[in-house]
Amino acid sequence: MMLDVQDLHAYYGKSHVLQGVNLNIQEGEIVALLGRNGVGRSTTCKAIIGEVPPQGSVTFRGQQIAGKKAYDIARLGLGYVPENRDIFPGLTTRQNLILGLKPGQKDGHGRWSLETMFDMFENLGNRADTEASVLSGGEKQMLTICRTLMGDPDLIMIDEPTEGLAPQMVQKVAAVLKEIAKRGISTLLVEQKLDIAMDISDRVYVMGHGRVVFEGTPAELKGRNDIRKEWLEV
Amino acid sequence: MDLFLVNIIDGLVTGLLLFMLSAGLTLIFSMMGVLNFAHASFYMLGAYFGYQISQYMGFWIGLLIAPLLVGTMGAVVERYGLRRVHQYGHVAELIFTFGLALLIEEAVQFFWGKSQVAYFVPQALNFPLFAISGNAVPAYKVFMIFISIGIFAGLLIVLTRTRVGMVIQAALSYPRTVEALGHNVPLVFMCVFGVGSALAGVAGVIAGPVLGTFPGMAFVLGSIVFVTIVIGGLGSLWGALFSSLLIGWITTFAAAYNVHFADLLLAVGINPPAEMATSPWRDFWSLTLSQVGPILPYLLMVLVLIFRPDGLFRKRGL
Amino acid sequence: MTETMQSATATHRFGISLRAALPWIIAAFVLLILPFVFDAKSSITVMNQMAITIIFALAYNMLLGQGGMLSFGHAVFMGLGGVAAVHMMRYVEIMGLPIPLPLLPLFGGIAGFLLACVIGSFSTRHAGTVFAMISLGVGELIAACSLIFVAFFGGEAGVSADRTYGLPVFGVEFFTQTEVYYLIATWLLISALLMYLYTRTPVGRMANAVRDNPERAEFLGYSARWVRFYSFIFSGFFAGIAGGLFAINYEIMTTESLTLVQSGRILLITFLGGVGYFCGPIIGAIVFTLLNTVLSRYTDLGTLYIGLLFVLTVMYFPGGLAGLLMMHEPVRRMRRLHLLLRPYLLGLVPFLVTILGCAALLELLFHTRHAMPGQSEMGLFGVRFDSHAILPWVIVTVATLAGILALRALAPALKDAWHDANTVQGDGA
Amino acid sequence: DTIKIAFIDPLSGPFAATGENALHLFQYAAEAIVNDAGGVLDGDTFEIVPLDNKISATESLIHLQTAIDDGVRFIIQGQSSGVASALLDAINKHNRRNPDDQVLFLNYAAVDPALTSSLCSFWHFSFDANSDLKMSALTDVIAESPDLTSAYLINQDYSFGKAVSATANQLLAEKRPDITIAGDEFHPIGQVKDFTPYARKIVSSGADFVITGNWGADMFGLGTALIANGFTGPIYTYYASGSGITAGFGESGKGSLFVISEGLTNPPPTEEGAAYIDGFHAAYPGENFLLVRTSNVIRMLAAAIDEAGTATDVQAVATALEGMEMDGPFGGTLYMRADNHQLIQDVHILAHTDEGVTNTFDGSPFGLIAENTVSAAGMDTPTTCEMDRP
Amino acid sequence: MTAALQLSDLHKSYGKAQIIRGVDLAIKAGERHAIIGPNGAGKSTLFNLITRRMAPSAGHVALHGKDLNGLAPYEVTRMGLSRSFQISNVFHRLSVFENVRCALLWSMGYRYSFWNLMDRAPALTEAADAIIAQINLTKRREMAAGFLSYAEQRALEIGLTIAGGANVILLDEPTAGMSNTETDYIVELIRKVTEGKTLIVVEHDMRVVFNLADRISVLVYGQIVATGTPEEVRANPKVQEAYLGTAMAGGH
Ligand SMILES: Nc1ncnc2c1ncn2[C@@H]1O[C@H](COP(=O)(O)OP(=O)(O)OP(=O)(O)O)[C@@H](O)[C@H]1O
Ligand SMILES: Nc1ncnc2c1ncn2[C@@H]1O[C@H](COP(=O)(O)OP(=O)(O)OP(=O)(O)O)[C@@H](O)[C@H]1O
Ligand SMILES: CC(C)C[C@H](N)C(=O)O
Ligand SMILES: [Mg+2]
Ligand SMILES: [Mg+2]
Repeated sequence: MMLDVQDLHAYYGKSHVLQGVNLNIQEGEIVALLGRNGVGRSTTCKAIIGEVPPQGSVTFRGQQIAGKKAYDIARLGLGYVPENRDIFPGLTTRQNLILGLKPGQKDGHGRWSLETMFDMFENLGNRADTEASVLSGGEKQMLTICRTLMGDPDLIMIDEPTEGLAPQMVQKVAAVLKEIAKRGISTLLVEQKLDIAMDISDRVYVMGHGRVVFEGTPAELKGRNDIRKEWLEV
Repeated sequence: MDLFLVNIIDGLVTGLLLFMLSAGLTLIFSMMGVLNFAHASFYMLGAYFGYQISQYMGFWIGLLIAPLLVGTMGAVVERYGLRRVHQYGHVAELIFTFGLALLIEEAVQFFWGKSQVAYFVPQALNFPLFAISGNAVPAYKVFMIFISIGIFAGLLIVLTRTRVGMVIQAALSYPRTVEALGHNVPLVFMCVFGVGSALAGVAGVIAGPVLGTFPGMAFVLGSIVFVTIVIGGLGSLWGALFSSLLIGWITTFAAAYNVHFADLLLAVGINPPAEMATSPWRDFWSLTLSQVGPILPYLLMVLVLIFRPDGLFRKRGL
Repeated sequence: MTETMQSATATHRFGISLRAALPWIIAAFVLLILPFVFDAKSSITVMNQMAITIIFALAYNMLLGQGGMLSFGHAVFMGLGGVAAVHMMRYVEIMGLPIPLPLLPLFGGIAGFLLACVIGSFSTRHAGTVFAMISLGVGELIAACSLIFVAFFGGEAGVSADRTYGLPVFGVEFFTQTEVYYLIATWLLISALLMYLYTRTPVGRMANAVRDNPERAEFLGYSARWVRFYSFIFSGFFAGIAGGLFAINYEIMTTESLTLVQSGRILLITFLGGVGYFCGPIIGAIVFTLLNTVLSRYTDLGTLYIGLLFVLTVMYFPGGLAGLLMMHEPVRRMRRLHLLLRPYLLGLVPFLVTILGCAALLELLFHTRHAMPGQSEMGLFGVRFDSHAILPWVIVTVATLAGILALRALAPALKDAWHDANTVQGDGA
Repeated sequence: DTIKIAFIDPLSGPFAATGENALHLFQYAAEAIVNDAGGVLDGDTFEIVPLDNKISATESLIHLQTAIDDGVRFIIQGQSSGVASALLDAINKHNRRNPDDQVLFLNYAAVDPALTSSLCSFWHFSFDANSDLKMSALTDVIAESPDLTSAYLINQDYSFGKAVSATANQLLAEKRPDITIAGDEFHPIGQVKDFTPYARKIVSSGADFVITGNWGADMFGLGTALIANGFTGPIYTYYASGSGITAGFGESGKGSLFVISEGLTNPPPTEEGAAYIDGFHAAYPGENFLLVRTSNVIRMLAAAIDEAGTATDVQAVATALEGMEMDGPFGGTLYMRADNHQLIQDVHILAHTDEGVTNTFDGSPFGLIAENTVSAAGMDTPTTCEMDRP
Repeated sequence: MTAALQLSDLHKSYGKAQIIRGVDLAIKAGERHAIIGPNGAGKSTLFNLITRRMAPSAGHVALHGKDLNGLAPYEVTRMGLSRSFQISNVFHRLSVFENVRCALLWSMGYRYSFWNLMDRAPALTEAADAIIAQINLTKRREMAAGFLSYAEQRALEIGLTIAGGANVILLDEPTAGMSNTETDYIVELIRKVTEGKTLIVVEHDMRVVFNLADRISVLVYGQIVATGTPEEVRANPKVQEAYLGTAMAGGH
């Protein structure tokens, strides 16, 4: 078991956003987290990585990580791609990628290197020394994903990776995600585009009202019209 | 001509002294975004610590230990004060350092009194190294030049050869995301603040004996260091060096030559008012260059900001 | 955030309601009777000072709080306004112009306004650090020029004039402090009301928007620069008014009223009160002036306490004193303030003991270090004793420790009470 | 009863050191001269109320108002002539508008001559020799040193500094027309961080002596820079002593540093004076006994109050002070001129040295010893003061 | 009749990098035009050039026949052009209501007025509330915009853009980050509020594009490679290759 989340709660001030989330991810698995806008999917990721103070139990490879500092969690091998892209302004594309490396980690020693990134997304290669804040929306999206991969995580949580990507690129990202899984990396995918999520994930969770309301394989979800009606559509 | 050369050297020393202060502030202000008004206070602490230690163990040990002490204090201030305040934004940080500057000044007065303390140039360096047509150049000045160059080189290496600069800059906009990438941002901030303060401490130990060690010494330099790093362009070490030297030379030469504005006015064909004593313009006629010397840096800064808001050296051009 | 709250309640009524006018009526009434309540001469002196500071702080907050412009040179406008008013006073006296004294602050305001127009024309092009540093540079420049141009600024001695130049207004000649008080109070009320109304106008609102996101404002049709410029010149105007009142009150303007120290002070005062609230600067000015008067009278460590106050405020109440009060607003609206009353009262005593105890420790320390030999007697809180004896130290230390322990013991209860007061029954999301 | 005397001077900020020293001197004077001797009138004691004006005129006026509201009738101030003239203006107005609680201004150090000429006031008394008187004494001495031929004047850019320069020019021209003025310069007050360029300029101008009215950090900075850069001639100053300056110069100032001031303390000419100094050092160990005039202020005020028989009717006290004459324990006779309220006393040119010094400064072995004395300096100079008397 | 928006030979380069390489495009008044193209093709840059967020290296943009060169963004906005941003660009510390009200001010004629009190302008409040209702944020009316969830901020972004009632509206990926049903709703909303107005939209979601647009331009590598009706564009092999990818071409 890579990640096991039990009865996770989180608050923003007084509003109780996560009200007992349970989910788990096995080694090499792609798990999608679905739900309507604003149900707390991003918050779930933030609570796991420690950006939002979590209450409840979060274990990563059997080790309790709830309450740990974000950088310690990251060093354990958990990667997180935030939804807002959070490109570091003032730094170039290359520097942004280098910051993905953990302290002490050298480029090229992990599963990924600058080279592989630039090969995979040639847009980034073309703009390697441009200040990253001027990149196009899609390029920024690629950059955030790559930046997290540079840290060589064993589990990666990606918040809406295909947002703002052109159809071609969406397919590319889907392929990359599969490739990631092949290399034994687990993925928690927060996705809005149902078709892609269903296509590439092994299992899906559906969230509603701060809880997980459905758990199963994509095929099972396809068969559950009630769930889709109630929790995925307006 | 000889006097010119001597003034060049004097200006260089003044500029480099300013650089030592602004190097630390460049580190803190431009990288962490903290408008640290207490920076000059750390400089003052450096001087006083240096003085106190030199009473027992001599100047050189003081030069070694005082900056360490000041650096530690800086780190502690960051850890238990600034870090808390950081989340409330720049104005809050500024107020915090303002308050801190007040506290440090009070503390200094509490321990060392309100008068100037007898902190002097070490005997080993207290001799004129050479003279240019009767104008002595003290060995201590040459020593100051070397220390400043050393600091500059050291900082340049740290900033270009390590990821520290990048981490800080990234953390300014998205601290959480940087942490999620595995960087211990609070620790880095603490260290940077500590190092910046320590640099101010070095400047204090070195400048204390020449510029005087008294409780008002921080206030005197308080705003000019900001001017320096702003002119140079925030975040640019080269910029800080350049503008320090520029200001050093401007102020030195302004004071060194007697230029009367009256001559200028006459030269452009303006006649002096008949009733000089009661004329509202009389101040222009008695104005000299050395009078306006100290405000030239401010004028320069305003002009630079109007025409090149990023400073003379482009942003982030280490 | 209160801005949103205020607008929320305000938007449902149109027209002047009694409720909206009530605070102003109360304020006017309070200003009217204050000199009768505190009728000592010295309190009137302090109140005059306070009122002037309030206007200045409110003007400053038009920039900082409303427009997000951090200025290190705002004293320049107040100073210049004051100098202009003094010169005007002299001209009026010499030339016998028919301008009654109560109108004089207007000239200060106009001077501040004109200077702001000039400086604002280039400084408001940018916000953030660039603006802050231009304000620092311009402030220092003008302050330095004020020393050089003696003909206008009067050099070290400053310029002075006589406010009792004649032209009695309804028989009042402004001989006494009380007469001046009512003049200042009137201007305070007018200026505060105008500045408050300004926050409710379209430009005032856009100032907030530009503070948050100048670029987006531009794409809504507003030039960020012009919006800033408006805030800047109005702020300059009211700072000038404050300067004019200052000139009337003290009948002198010196160059140090233009310096960085004064600019820094108003920044501290405004922040202490709370930049996010209209009433913040008012609270800040009142508290700071009082504190300054009291401390400078009773202790040598005034600056230390003030420094500590700022450091602690910024660390624990970044919203300033107004922010602290406003924290209770939701509770008040739910009519649950009574839940907090008991724990507050309980906590008050140990709190005061702790604060005073710490202060006493500092005073003792200071006294033992700085007292002359043989003069070990010191007075503290009205008690006289020997600072070199062990007993006072023991008493003070024990009291302080007791205070701290009591506070710690009470803290959980206080937290619970706060939580209780803030939770709405039967609330889901 | 206590008679409250407000002391309005800087007690914090860059000029705190001198302010605090002066405060202690006044506090000691009040104790030693008045309170320990049974007080004035029938046992009323003096209390010095310290009010920190941060050397700001405005701050001073604020304190003035509060002090008056608290029933203070005597104001002491001295640091900076700028502040003094502002205070004087305010006090004039106050006394005119409030005949019931008028106050007196006892000025112990602000020496801009305007204060006793064009600005002179019935309510103001100057206990220090004004800068003209001092300059006249100094130029008398210079007139007798034929080897001094070229002068450099450097002063702070404000009323007092300008007064020093103007009078020096005028008097040197009168008394020694052969002396050339190699430079006559003003620098911004309290702003120059490093005086090296000025020193270079002075050295290369070929001047063989310097006259400066600089004080505080400006004095120290200028002096050290001059000596470090090889200036060897005499430096005539108004304020190069105490507050760390004496210790700062130490050996290097010997033979080149001179101060124009009042009062002999090395040794004091009377037993009483010696005892007074010892008493001060016992009460305030480690502090400098400077500013002899502080004792004159208290002594003459006490005498005037006794003579007037009141401490509340300051008009009577002022009248008593006018023309008062007494012998001071530090030499010479003190005489308060009635026509301009300027105290006439002996003025000395004192040399910075460590030989034969008993009253040392800053914990160093150095102090000031009189080299020349001009007695009753300026006794019969004409005055332009036109005083409004109530 | 002059085109609502006319781009002629527009170029933009940063140093050596040429981003826009000669774009000519005319958009008729009342037309709904979509711009599609791969990531980094220069779509947002094109928007930035049109709205004068940055100046073109060469070429002209004309709005209703008036050349925009040399104008500032706010001047362009005042001419009745309004845009949204790809990455939400709202007033973070102001409430949702304040955000929308600010967007209404200029167009409702308030300008730099400091003699009007906003509390006393019922029309303003009502108009703002109507917009908020349209973008489904009534429940969040008093919340600071910075605290909204990602999709809510996107909705607010659209609200700000349409509030002013501009007659030329540029939307940069309006539905990014929204769920399918949200998207459908927003597309309907856009259709409704842009009735009779000129709309230019950049979008990667082909459902939106084909649903909304009268005409489509395909921007690849800074140049327009095809312009036409949805059917024409979909059938264009160049477009299929460069953008849609084989999978999409057959779909829908
Ligand atoms: N900082 C915050 N303060 C207060 N409330 C917040 C904050 N951040 C998010 N919320 C609220 O928490 C809820 C969940 O937010 P979250 O970002 O987790 O949603 P999401 O499921 O990721 O939605 P989306 O698809 O819009 O990204 C939202 O209703 C949002 O308004
Ligand atoms: N200042 C700049 N310097 C260099 N390159 C830049 C600059 N600004 C933008 N670019 C580059 O221009 C290209 C076009 O960017 P633009 O944002 O217009 O793309 P886009 O078509 O909107 O793509 P997306 O669909 O991903 O948002 C990108 O490759 C970007 O990196
Ligand atoms: C105390 C002195 C330094 C004051 C100075 N003599 C002045 O008149 O300004
Ligand atoms: Mg989300
Ligand atoms: Mg784009």
